[in-house]
Amino acid sequence: MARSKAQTQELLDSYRTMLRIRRFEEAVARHFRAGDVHGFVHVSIGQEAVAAGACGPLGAGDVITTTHRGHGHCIAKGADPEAMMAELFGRDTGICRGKGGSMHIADPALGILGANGVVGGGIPLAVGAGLAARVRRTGTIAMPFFGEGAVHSGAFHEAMTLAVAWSLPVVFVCEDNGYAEFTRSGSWKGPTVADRARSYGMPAEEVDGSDVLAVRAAVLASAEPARAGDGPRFLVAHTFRFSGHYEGDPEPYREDDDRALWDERDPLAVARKALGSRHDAALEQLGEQVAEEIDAAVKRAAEAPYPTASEVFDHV
Amino acid sequence: MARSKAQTQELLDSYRTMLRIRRFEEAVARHFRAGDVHGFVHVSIGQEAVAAGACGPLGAGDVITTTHRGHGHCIAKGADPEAMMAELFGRDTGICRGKGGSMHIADPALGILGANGVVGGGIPLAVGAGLAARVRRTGTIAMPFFGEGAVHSGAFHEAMTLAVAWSLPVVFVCEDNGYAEFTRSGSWKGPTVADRARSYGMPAEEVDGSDVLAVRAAVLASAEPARAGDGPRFLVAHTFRFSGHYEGDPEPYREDDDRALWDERDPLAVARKALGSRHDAALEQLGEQVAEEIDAAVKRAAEAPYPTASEVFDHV
Amino acid sequence: MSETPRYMEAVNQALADEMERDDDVILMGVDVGEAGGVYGVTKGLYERFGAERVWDTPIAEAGVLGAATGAAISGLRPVAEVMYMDFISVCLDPIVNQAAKLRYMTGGGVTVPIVFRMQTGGGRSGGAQHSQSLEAVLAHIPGLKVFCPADARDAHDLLVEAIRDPGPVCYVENRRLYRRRDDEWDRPALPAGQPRIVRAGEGATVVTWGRMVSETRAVLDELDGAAANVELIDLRTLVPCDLAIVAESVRRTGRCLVVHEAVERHGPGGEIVARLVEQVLWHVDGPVRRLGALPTPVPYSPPLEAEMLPSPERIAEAIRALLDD
Amino acid sequence: MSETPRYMEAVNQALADEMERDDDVILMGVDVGEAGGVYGVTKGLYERFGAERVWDTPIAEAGVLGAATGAAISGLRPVAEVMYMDFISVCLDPIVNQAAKLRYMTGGGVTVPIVFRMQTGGGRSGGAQHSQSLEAVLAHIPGLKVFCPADARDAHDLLVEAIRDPGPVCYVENRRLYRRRDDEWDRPALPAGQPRIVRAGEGATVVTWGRMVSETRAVLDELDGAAANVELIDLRTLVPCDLAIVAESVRRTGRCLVVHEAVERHGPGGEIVARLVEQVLWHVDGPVRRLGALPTPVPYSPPLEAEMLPSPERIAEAIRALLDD
Ligand SMILES: Cc1ncc(C[n+]2csc(CCOP(=O)(O)OP(=O)(O)O)c2C)c(N)n1
Ligand SMILES: Cc1ncc(C[n+]2csc(CCOP(=O)(O)OP(=O)(O)O)c2C)c(N)n1
Ligand SMILES: [Mg+2]
Ligand SMILES: [Mg+2]
Repeated sequence: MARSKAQTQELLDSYRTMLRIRRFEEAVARHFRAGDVHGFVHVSIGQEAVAAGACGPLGAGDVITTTHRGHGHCIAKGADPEAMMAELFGRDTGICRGKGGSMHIADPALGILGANGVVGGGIPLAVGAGLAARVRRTGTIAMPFFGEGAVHSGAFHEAMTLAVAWSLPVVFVCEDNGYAEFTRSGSWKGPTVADRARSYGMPAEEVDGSDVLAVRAAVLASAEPARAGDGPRFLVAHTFRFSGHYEGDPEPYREDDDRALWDERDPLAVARKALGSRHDAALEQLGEQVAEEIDAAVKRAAEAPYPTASEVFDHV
Repeated sequence: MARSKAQTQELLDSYRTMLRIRRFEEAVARHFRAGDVHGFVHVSIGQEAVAAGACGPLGAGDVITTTHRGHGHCIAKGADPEAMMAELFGRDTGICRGKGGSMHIADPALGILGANGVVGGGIPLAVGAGLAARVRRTGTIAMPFFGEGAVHSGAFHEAMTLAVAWSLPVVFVCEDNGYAEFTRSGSWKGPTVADRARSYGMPAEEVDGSDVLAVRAAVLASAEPARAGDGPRFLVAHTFRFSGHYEGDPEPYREDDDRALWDERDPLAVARKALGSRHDAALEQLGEQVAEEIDAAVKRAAEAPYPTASEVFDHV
Repeated sequence: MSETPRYMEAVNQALADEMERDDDVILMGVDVGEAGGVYGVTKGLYERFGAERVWDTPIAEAGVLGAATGAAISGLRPVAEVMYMDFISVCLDPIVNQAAKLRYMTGGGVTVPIVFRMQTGGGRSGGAQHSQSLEAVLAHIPGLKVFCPADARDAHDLLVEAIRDPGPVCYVENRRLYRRRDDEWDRPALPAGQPRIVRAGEGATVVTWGRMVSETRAVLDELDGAAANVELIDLRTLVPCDLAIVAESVRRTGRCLVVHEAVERHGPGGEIVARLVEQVLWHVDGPVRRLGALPTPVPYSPPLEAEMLPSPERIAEAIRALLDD
Repeated sequence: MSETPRYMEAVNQALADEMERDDDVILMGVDVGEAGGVYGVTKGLYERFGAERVWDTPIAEAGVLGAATGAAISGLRPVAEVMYMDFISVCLDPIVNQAAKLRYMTGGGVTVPIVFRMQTGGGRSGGAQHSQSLEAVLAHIPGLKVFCPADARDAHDLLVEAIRDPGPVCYVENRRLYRRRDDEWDRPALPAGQPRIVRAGEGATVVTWGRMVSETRAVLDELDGAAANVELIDLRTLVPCDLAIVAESVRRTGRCLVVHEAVERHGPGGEIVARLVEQVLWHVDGPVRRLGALPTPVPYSPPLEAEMLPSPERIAEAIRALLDD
C-alpha cells in the first residue's frame, strides 16, 4: 500500500521517538551495570513501537498509566529523558525528585500518571482518570498500558468491569511481549487476551506491536469513539521483549528460537525497512542527534546533586 | 414429559429438602425479630431449589462453599438444622460452637467449607478444594455458590482463571436472585453471567432456579465431566430473592411487579404443582414432620447453654 | 433550634455541604446512590446531586478505590466508601500502595485528595468478618491520615477536614454511634491531630477514640471515689496525632490507660504507650497500660463477643487496677 | 562438612525436606516452579517433586492464596508465596479474613495448615512498593503467626516449624540475607516464640529481628566503652512471642531499644515497648525506646532511603543516646 506524505512524516516522527526510547534504555542498562542506576529496572527494548504508536496520537490532556516497564511510554508521552535519567540516577533533578525511580517514573503534568510496581495497579487508576474526564467533560481519554501477565489479576477484571459499566473514555493497551517474568505468554489455558477483553462487551483489536504505524492507526481508530463517549476500547499489541525481565536477568528460560525473532520483530528495523533507503542520511543525522541527547542526559544526571537528607520528609 | 418413578422420588426428596430449608429460615427470621438470633442474617427464601437441586447429587466427599446467604446450601448438603439453629442462637451446641453465626455457618466434616461474609471470598476457597481433590486424586468435586453480585469481584475472576488454567474439578453455581443488596441484577452494562463464564473457556449453562429437577439435572450433567478431569463447569440459576437482602430490610427499592412473580417462581409451589395432587396426603404428613423438626430445633437451641467465657480463646 | 443531628446525619450533612461547595467532590460506593447507603448515611445525595456526582458501583472494591484514586489525581475529590472496614482486605492496594504513596513517589507531582470512608462497630454479633477495628493497619502506612470520630460534632468536622485535605484520609465511622445525638453539637470545630479532653480529672488519664469514648465516659460516670477522678481524652485522629495534651495530662495524673476496640496485640495502643513512655517516663508513678480486644477473631455468640471486646466491666476493672497499682 | 548453606539454601532445604517427608506439602506461587523462583529460592523443587507438588501460578495472588487456603482445609499443606511482602495489598483477604479466621469461625471444625512465604528487604532502592516491612499488619491479626528469621539456621528451622504448624503462618524472609552463610549453622533449633540472646551485655538491651539483627550486631562490634556492653536479642517471631527473656534482660540492664526496619509509627516496636513497660516499669532506670523507619514511603534515591531506614549510624546513635539518657 502506498504511503501518503503525512504518513511518511508520521513514520519518521515515530522512528525518532522509538530511537530515543531505545538509546535511553540502552544507556539505562549500561548505567545499571555500572552501578549508577539502582533497584529494579525493566527495559522495553523491542516494544518501542507500542509506546510510540500509542502515545503519538494522544493529546496533551490525555493521560496514561504504565507498568514496571514504563520508560518508553513516558518518553513517547513527552517526558524529558534528562529528567528521567536523573531520576534513575536518584538525583534531586529527577523527574520525581529521586523518590520514584524506574518503577514509579511519572510526570503528571504531562498526563503521565506513573509507572507502577504492582502488576495491574495502574489499570484502575486510568479508569479513574477516565471517570474524571467524563465527570469534568474534558473530552480527554485515559490509556492504561499493561502486560499480558496482568490480565489474570483482579485489578484488571474490576477495572474492565467499571470502564464498561460506566462507558468511560478509556483505551486499554495490553502489550503481549511473550513473557511475564519467566513464564511464556499463553502458558495458561484460557481465552486469548483479545477474546477476554471482548467478553466484557468491549471492542478489541489485535495489532502487530512491531509496526508503529499499525499501532498508531489502531489507537486512532479506538480513541475516537472512546473520546466521543462510546465507551472503552481495547488493543492487544503483539510485541517482543528482547531483554531479560529485569536488568541482570540471566534468562535461562529463553527458548532457542527466541532471539531469531529479533531481526524481523525489531520495531526500529521494521520502520527503517518501511522507510527505505531514501531517508538514510536524515536518519543517520537523527541517530547522532539522539545519541547526543542521551549522552547529555546521562552526563547531566551524573553531575546532578543527590537530594538532601531533609527532603525525605517532603511530599508525604 | 412423563416423569419416571425415580424422578418422582427425587422430586419428593428435593421437596422435603426445600421445605426443611424454608421452615428453617422462616423460624430464623421469626427468632431474629424476637431477638434470639443476632447480627446479620440473610435468608434464601425463594431460592431453595438451587440449594436442593445442586447439593442433592453431591457425594459425601464433595465440598461446597457458600455466601452470606448460606443456610439453604448447608441444609441441602446435610447439615443438622438443630446444630445450625443453635449456632444462630449463639449457643455452645452450635454447629460452629457459636463462633460463626449465620454468615460463617459451616460443617467441614460434611464438606461444607463455610458461608462467607466477604462477597466472592468463598470462590477461591472452593477452587483450592478442587486443587486438593486433583492433587490427592479423591475423585471429588468442589462447588462454590455465589450471587450474581459477586461476578464483578477480583476474587471471582482470579478463581475462574485458576480453575480453567489447572482444569480443576469445580462446578461453579451462580445464583442470580434478582438483586445484590438493593441493586437489581443486570444494572451494570456488561455480559450476562453465563457469557462471562463462557469467556473463560468454561462450559456454562443457564437453568430455571425455581425448578429443582432442572437444577439437579444441570448439576449432574456438569459434575460428571468435572469429576472426570475435564475441567470446571458453570451454572447460572435464575432465581428469586423473596425476602429482603437482610432480615430487617425495609425494601423500599422493590419494584411493584416483584411480588407478583412469587406465585410462579416459588420453588415449593413449582414442585408441588409438578407433583400433582396424588401426593397431597404424603406432603401434608411431611409438612408436619418438618414443622416438628424445626420446632424441636428451635426449642433445643433455646434451651442450650451459651459458650462459657473461657471458650473465647479456643480454636484461634 | 430543633434536635441536633444524629452522628449519621452529621456525616450526611458534611457530605452534602462539601458537595454543594465544591463540584469536584464525588461519592462512590456500593449502594451509596439510589439506595442512600446500606445504613442510610448517604440518603438524599443521589437525588440532590445526580448520578454524575454520586456513583453506585458494582462489588469491585479494588477497582473502585483504584479508580477513585485515579480520579483524585485527575482533579476530582472522591469520597469512596468501603462498606465495612473489614473489607479493606479486598482493596488494600489502592489505599496503601497507590493513594498513600503517589504524591511521594512523584516527588510532589500530584496530590491525592481522596477520602476512604469506612465503618466499624463490634459488639453486635457481626461475626469475624464484619466487626474488626483495623485502624492500626492504616495508621502504620505513611501517607495515610486516619480519623476516628467519636461523636456527631467530630463526625461532621473531621469529614469536612478530610474532604478538604490534599492527601488521602481514612475516615472511620462507628456504626454503633450512627443514631446517637450529641450533647455538644455546638462545640467549636477542632483540627485533626488535636486530642480533646472530654472529662477532666487528676487521678489518672484514659485515652481512647471512636465508640470507646462514650463507653468509657459512661463507665467513669458510674465509678466513685478516686476512680471517678479520672481524665478522659478523645484522641479523635490517629494520624496526625499530637500527644502534647495527653503527655501533659499524664504528667499531672501519673497514670495512663489507653482503651480501644481494636485487638490489643500489635494494636494502636502500642504506639501511644511507646510515645508516651518516651515523653513522660520520669513523671509517672503508676502504670501506663493498654486495654484492647483479646487476640482472637471476633466471635459471633454474644457472651463470647462481650468477653472479647473491652466491655464496661473490663474498662472499669482496668481503671481500678490502674489506680491501685 | 563443606560450607554451611546460605539463607536461601536453608529455605530451599527446609522446603525439600518437608516435601519429602509429607506428600501433602505443596508449593504455589508466581514462577516458583520451572524457574525456581524469582530469587532462585525454590530451585530444583519442581524437577524433584513435579508439577502436582510445585504449582506455578498466574499473577492472581488473591485467587492463589484463597485457593491455597481452600486446599489447606481440604487436606493439603500449601506453602504459598507472595513474591514481595508489599503485595499482601492485593491478597490480604485470604490471609486475614479467611485463613486467619477459618478455624475459629468453624469452632475448630477445620485446621488451616498453610504457610504464606513472603520476603522484604529495604535499602536497595526497590522503591516504595517493593521495600516495605509490613509484619505489624499481620501480627495484629489474631489467628496468624508471624516468623521473621534472621539467619540461615532460623530460616530453616522456623520454616520447618511453620509447615508443621496446624495454623496459618506468615513466614517473612529478608532478601538481603539470601546469600549470607551462618556462623552458627550448628546451633540447635529453637521453637517459635522464644527470643534468642545473640550477644550478652549488661549496659542495655537491644531487641530486633530480621536483617536488623546482623546490622545491629555489626554496629555493636564497632562500638567501644560502655556502648560495647550491650545485650542483643533476636526476637525471631512476632507471634508467638514470649518476652520473658527480654524482660529479664531489661531488668538487668535497665534500658531497652527496639530496632526494626518497619516504619516506626504504629509499627511492631510499639507492641514490644508496651508489653515491656507493663512488665518492667519499676526496674528500668533508663529509657525504653524504639528505632524504626521514618514515617514516609520508602524513597528510591539511595541517600534518601538511607535516611529513611534505620542505618548503622542511626542505630549507633540511638544506642549511645540510650546509654547517656
Ligand atoms: C501483584 C504483583 N505480583 C507479582 C509481581 C512481580 N512481577 C513483576 S513484573 C511481573 C510480570 C509481569 O508480566 P507482564 O504483565 O506480562 O509484563 P511484562 O513484564 O512482560 O512487561 C511480575 C510477576 C508484581 N510486581 N506485582
Ligand atoms: C467484599 C464485599 N463487599 C461488599 C459486601 C456487602 N454485601 C453483602 S451481600 C452484598 C450483595 C451480594 O449480592 P449477591 O452476590 O447477588 O448475593 P445475594 O445477596 O443476592 O445472595 C453486598 C454488597 C460484602 N459482604 N463484601
Ligand atoms: Mg509480558
Ligand atoms: Mg443476588
